Amino acid sequence: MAAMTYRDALRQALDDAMKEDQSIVVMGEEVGRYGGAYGVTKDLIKTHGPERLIDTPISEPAIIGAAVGAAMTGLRPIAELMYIDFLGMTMDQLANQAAKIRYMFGGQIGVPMVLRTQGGTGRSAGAQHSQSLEGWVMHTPGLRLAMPATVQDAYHLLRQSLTKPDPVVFIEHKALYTRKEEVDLTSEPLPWGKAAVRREGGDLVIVTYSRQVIYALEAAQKLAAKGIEATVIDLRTLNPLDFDTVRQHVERVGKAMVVSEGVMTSGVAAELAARISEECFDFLEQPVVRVAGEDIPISVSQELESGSVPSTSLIAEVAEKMLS
Amino acid sequence: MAAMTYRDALRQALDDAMKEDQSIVVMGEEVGRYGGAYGVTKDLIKTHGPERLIDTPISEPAIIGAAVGAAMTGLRPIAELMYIDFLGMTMDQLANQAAKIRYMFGGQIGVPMVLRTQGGTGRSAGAQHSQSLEGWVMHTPGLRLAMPATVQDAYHLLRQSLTKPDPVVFIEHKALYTRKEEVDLTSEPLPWGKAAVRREGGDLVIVTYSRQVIYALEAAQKLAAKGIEATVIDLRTLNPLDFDTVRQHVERVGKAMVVSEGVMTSGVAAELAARISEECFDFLEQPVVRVAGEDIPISVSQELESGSVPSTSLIAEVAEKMLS
Amino acid sequence: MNLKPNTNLSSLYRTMRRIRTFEERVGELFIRGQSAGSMLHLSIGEESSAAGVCAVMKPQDTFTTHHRGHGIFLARGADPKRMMAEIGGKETGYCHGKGGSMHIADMALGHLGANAIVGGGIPAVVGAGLSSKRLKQDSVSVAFFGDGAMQQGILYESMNMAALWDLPVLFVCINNQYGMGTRIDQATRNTAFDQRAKAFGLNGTVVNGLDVEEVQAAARWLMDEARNGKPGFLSVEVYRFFGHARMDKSPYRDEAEELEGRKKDPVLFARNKLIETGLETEPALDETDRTIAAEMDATIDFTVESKAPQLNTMFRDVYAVGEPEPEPVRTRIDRVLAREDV
Amino acid sequence: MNLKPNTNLSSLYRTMRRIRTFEERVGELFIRGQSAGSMLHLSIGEESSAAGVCAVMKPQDTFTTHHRGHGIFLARGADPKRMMAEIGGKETGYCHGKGGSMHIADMALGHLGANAIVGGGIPAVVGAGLSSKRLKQDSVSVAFFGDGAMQQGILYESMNMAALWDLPVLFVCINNQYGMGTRIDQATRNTAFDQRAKAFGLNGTVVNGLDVEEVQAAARWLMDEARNGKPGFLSVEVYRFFGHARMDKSPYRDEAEELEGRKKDPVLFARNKLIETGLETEPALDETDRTIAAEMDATIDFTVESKAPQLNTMFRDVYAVGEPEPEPVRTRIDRVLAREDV
Ligand SMILES: Cc1ncc(C[n+]2csc(CCOP(=O)(O)OP(=O)(O)O)c2C)c(N)n1
Ligand SMILES: Cc1ncc(C[n+]2csc(CCOP(=O)(O)OP(=O)(O)O)c2C)c(N)n1
Ligand SMILES: [Mg+2]
Ligand SMILES: [Mg+2]
Repeated sequence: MAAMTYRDALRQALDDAMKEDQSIVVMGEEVGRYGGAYGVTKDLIKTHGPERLIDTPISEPAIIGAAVGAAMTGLRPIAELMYIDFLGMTMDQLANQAAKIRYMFGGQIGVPMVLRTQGGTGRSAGAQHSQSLEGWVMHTPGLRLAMPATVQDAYHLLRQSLTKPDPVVFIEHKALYTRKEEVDLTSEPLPWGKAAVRREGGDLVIVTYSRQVIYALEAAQKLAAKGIEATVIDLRTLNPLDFDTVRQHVERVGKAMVVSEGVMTSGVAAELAARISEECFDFLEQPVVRVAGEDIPISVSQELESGSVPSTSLIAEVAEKMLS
Repeated sequence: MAAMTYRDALRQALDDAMKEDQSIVVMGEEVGRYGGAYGVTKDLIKTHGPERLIDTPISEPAIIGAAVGAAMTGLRPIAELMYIDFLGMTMDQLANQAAKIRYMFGGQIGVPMVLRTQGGTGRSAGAQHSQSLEGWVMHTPGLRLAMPATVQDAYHLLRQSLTKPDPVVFIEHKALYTRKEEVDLTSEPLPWGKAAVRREGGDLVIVTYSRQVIYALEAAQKLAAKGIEATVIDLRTLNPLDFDTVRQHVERVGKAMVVSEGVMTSGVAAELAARISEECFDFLEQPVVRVAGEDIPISVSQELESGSVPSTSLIAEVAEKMLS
Repeated sequence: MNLKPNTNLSSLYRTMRRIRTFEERVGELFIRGQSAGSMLHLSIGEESSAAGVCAVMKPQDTFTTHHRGHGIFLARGADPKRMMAEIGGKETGYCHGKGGSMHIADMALGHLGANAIVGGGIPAVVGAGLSSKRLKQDSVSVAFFGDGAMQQGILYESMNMAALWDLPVLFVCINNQYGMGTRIDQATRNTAFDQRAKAFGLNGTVVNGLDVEEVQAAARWLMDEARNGKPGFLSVEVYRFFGHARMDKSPYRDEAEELEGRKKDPVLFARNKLIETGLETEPALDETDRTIAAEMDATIDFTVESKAPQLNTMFRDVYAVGEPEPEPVRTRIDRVLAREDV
Repeated sequence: MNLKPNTNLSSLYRTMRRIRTFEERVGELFIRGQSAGSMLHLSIGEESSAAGVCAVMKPQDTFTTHHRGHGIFLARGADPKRMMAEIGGKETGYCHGKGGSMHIADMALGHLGANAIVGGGIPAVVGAGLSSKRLKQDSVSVAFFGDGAMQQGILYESMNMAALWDLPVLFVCINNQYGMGTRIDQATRNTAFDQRAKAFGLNGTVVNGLDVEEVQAAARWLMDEARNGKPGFLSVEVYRFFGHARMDKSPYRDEAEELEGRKKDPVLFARNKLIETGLETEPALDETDRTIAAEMDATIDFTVESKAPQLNTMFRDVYAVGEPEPEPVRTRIDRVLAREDV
């Protein structure tokens, strides 16, 4: 066990995977010499060279498109989008090409690429650099979707993503990079596609992912001090989605909250709430509550920014209301 | 009252609106001389001239971006995307620019544009020309979203869209263009943002929009022959969403089905099911059932295509199961 | 640049004739109501671009095409039966009826896929070029697209990357003068497309598509250069003989123009050249044409006799075999409604 | 093209000095922890592009900028206090704290908005050009962007449309040699950017940004042409004096290069020229600088004293006033949980 940051765990995963699999290349803006806008690929160019850490021009559609072509011809590319907010330029290459190629071509070939990016609020980066757009991805058949909350998962989910036969969108959270945890990277990882029960309690089940797992755990601790015991489920991957674990706990407890930083309407929070509501209908004592991003853009003002997405205090406040 | 097709009603709406409001221009691929890939703008160039029916190069991102700039400087552009499947190239201009400009700039200015497009299955057009991507739009704050099912609404919702101060995504259904109905275009239209109860029955509420309204009504008729009476709600606009109407009927009836042609996971069907489940919790006798597109791409084979989205028979079959 | 032809015109003629006849049969399939939909884009009039470029490709080379890609794939050596069956949406087709005319692909022949998104297949060749360079595949990857795609930004992003990274990539614009109903001069101010390629640091040239040997010569030069790391761009000037797709009667252009345009017939030109130069006799060519006609007739029968794919195959191939699969809507609904059993 | 300067260098100097001093204060605001975040991109070293181009714009003209747009907006006549307050995310800012440094806009001055998406603001000028032409506004719309955006496809789509439709549009690339840590020759093979514009049918030229009068002269020519329907492209060659944003110490370039690059100082160059040509004296310029310094100092005080926006303002301006509004999450949850009252 050693203390490590989320950023370093990601970097370690890239480094280890690239050593084991020579077909892996990283391509994106500033991934090489600069070491990544958030430092995730720092110095990797020294070990693996500029042929494998490929600095690209600022051409997001072509970055993703080139990764698709590379993945079809023998490489295992990691295409980096500096911010998930740039997804809008690339959804054609991602959703019409990467996601559909295996299907359209009758199973002849797959697109084993990873799209690494980061999202979320926390840096006063404004409306075009703070979004949580995983909802668009989850709504696109053919794309796997991983969103690590913990340092351990940052490492293992990225390693696992790099073994998958289909395109994986891997979304980091910009506010987690400096988070430090004790980790043992040599331990047996949880299987891909399996949710983690981060905490168990009999009063309420909180289903979430990415940074909101941290908030939910903090909230659960606050709640525990008031005698409320929450189960916190970290989904880890949204596609595949481990609904069995969710079902099991919701059926046991009877009360569920879903938390997502993405805007509430028609996104991940909606899917999770719909799914629990339909599959655990007879076990629910009250409606599933959605705690999610407001249906508004993100402001640059720190006050408005943090006020517009779920937080430890909002989760705790809502949980108390649910149990009062 | 006169019989008219959906296509002609749209055309009439454009024609009437352009006569009344000289600031309206239509810009898109083949909208002028060709008259639109599906004939909606046929001959409008003869009345309104090539300065107002602007044939563009095949440059979707710039078409939407140019419409944004035009809308900010005095025109009221209608940007046409020939297929909603091309949305992926334009989501940056749509979601990062059009949708957020009023907000980011503190309310100084809006983007009164309409993005007209068409979606859905029905023409063996394959994976990249048959999608229902309204889920991405509904998940984007700042965008209004209208999806007419009837000929009357094709006319009135388009007219109303052309008076709105904010960007409206207006999605037609490719399989409805040739549909004919008796309409009276001079009649008072339903208010913008109001759902229409197309049929009332006490056994089940079906909440849907666009072509699935037609299917739901056909299914309801089949069901009526078996003694099952369904209410069919046509949402007409997904943003704003008239949940009050939905609530009222679901609370009365206690059983709800939502139908969407978009893929099931994390899309419009999820939102509607989540919303009904949370807001009508105490009135639901059974889970809200989602009938939606399979979580797969669309095949060109007609059998696989029609088999992968909701149909009259699937709606009826599920309704019977719900009531058995 | 050496434009001296150095190939077998007979074989180029044969390739072009096969394309033309195949496309005629596609039209027939549609008329017989056996095609999957009406989005069928015929490459009649453009045969020289497919034949000329594919003739200089090596077995290890790869390519992507646009929506009007039947000819290119045939020139590359496709089985016309499996192509036609795919166009009919049948299970015997290249993609088992999932792709159709606009999404044919075949890894065995390096066909990385046709595309229904104008410009959508272009950046993939940059990636294939990267693979080639890094994995030493000695292959060139060729993107075929129409003049309409000259106005898609992703083309320039792709060209820029190919030039920056010295990739073995060739961009081929089949300039048939039209994007649907829009004549190329209605889509852009400057149609000297080679200037654009050169501005991004690529080799670039424009060639008249009437003479397939000229196309081939230009393609050979560019392909050789590309294989050595200098990417290129080729624009082949042809004329789209018929409407954009099967339903389009081309009301936006007049008959005089069409008649004039159809004079630019690369198949006829090659035929006449073969006869004039004494390389072939008219009867021999007639015999060639008859053999091809028979071969292509058979593609229709094959398609008509093939079955539609089984309904449950629709859940296959979304993800790789053995990976978690999508759950069918009916299964989900049945479970949700069967709750009384819990 | 007439490059003979025909303007008031003193006023250009003043504009450039104001920009430089303002940007220095932005750095200070950040150090004092009063800026909204660290995504602050200073235009020090690039003042000539803003001053030179804006000097030939007319009141009715419009423009968009990239993320490094403070200088352009100042040159256009912005109120530095409201700018600084916006950079601080305060309610007194141009956008009431919703936009920040990368999303400043002001309709009164024709500023259609800064953009945090590289290339994102470019196509809007095509639309503004359309409005101008159709509504006879006699305005030119100018897109300002960095050399990084030269590799964004949307630029070429926009150029193509502007040329095709003869729009009053000017594209201005501020080539500061870097996109973050990537030197321009690491992003493209051919940096003679005017070739690209010409290939799409626009006027195009590259100008050395050291001398603001040269920039202005080139801009005047292009602007005049644009107003008459021939769109243009101008690349101004400058050097980014400091890091990409406030946190970037530029480890990817060495000090020698930086020192050399900073010699290309348009503010200093103009100052020397004013003195050498006898248009201004050194003491007079010192006085000018002091006045500007005082003006810019005040922007910091204004910002520090301004309030953060009220939390409930976050629900405003998603849609127009009077239109259906977004429902706050708490309201929704309260209603859902208050069901026993129903
Ligand atoms: C991104 C995109 N935009 C528009 C279309 C609709 N469309 C299909 S083919 C076509 C014309 C293409 O012209 P060109 O590239 O010259 O190819 P051609 O059909 O002439 O072979 C258009 C506009 C599309 N399929 N994809
Ligand atoms: C679409 C997009 N891609 C990447 C970024 C991240 N990014 C912000 S600024 C920048 C460099 C831009 O360089 P340039 O256009 O030359 O402008 P400069 O910063 O030099 O003024 C990058 C890569 C972004 N904001 N938007
Ligand atoms: Mg064409
Ligand atoms: Mg730069």
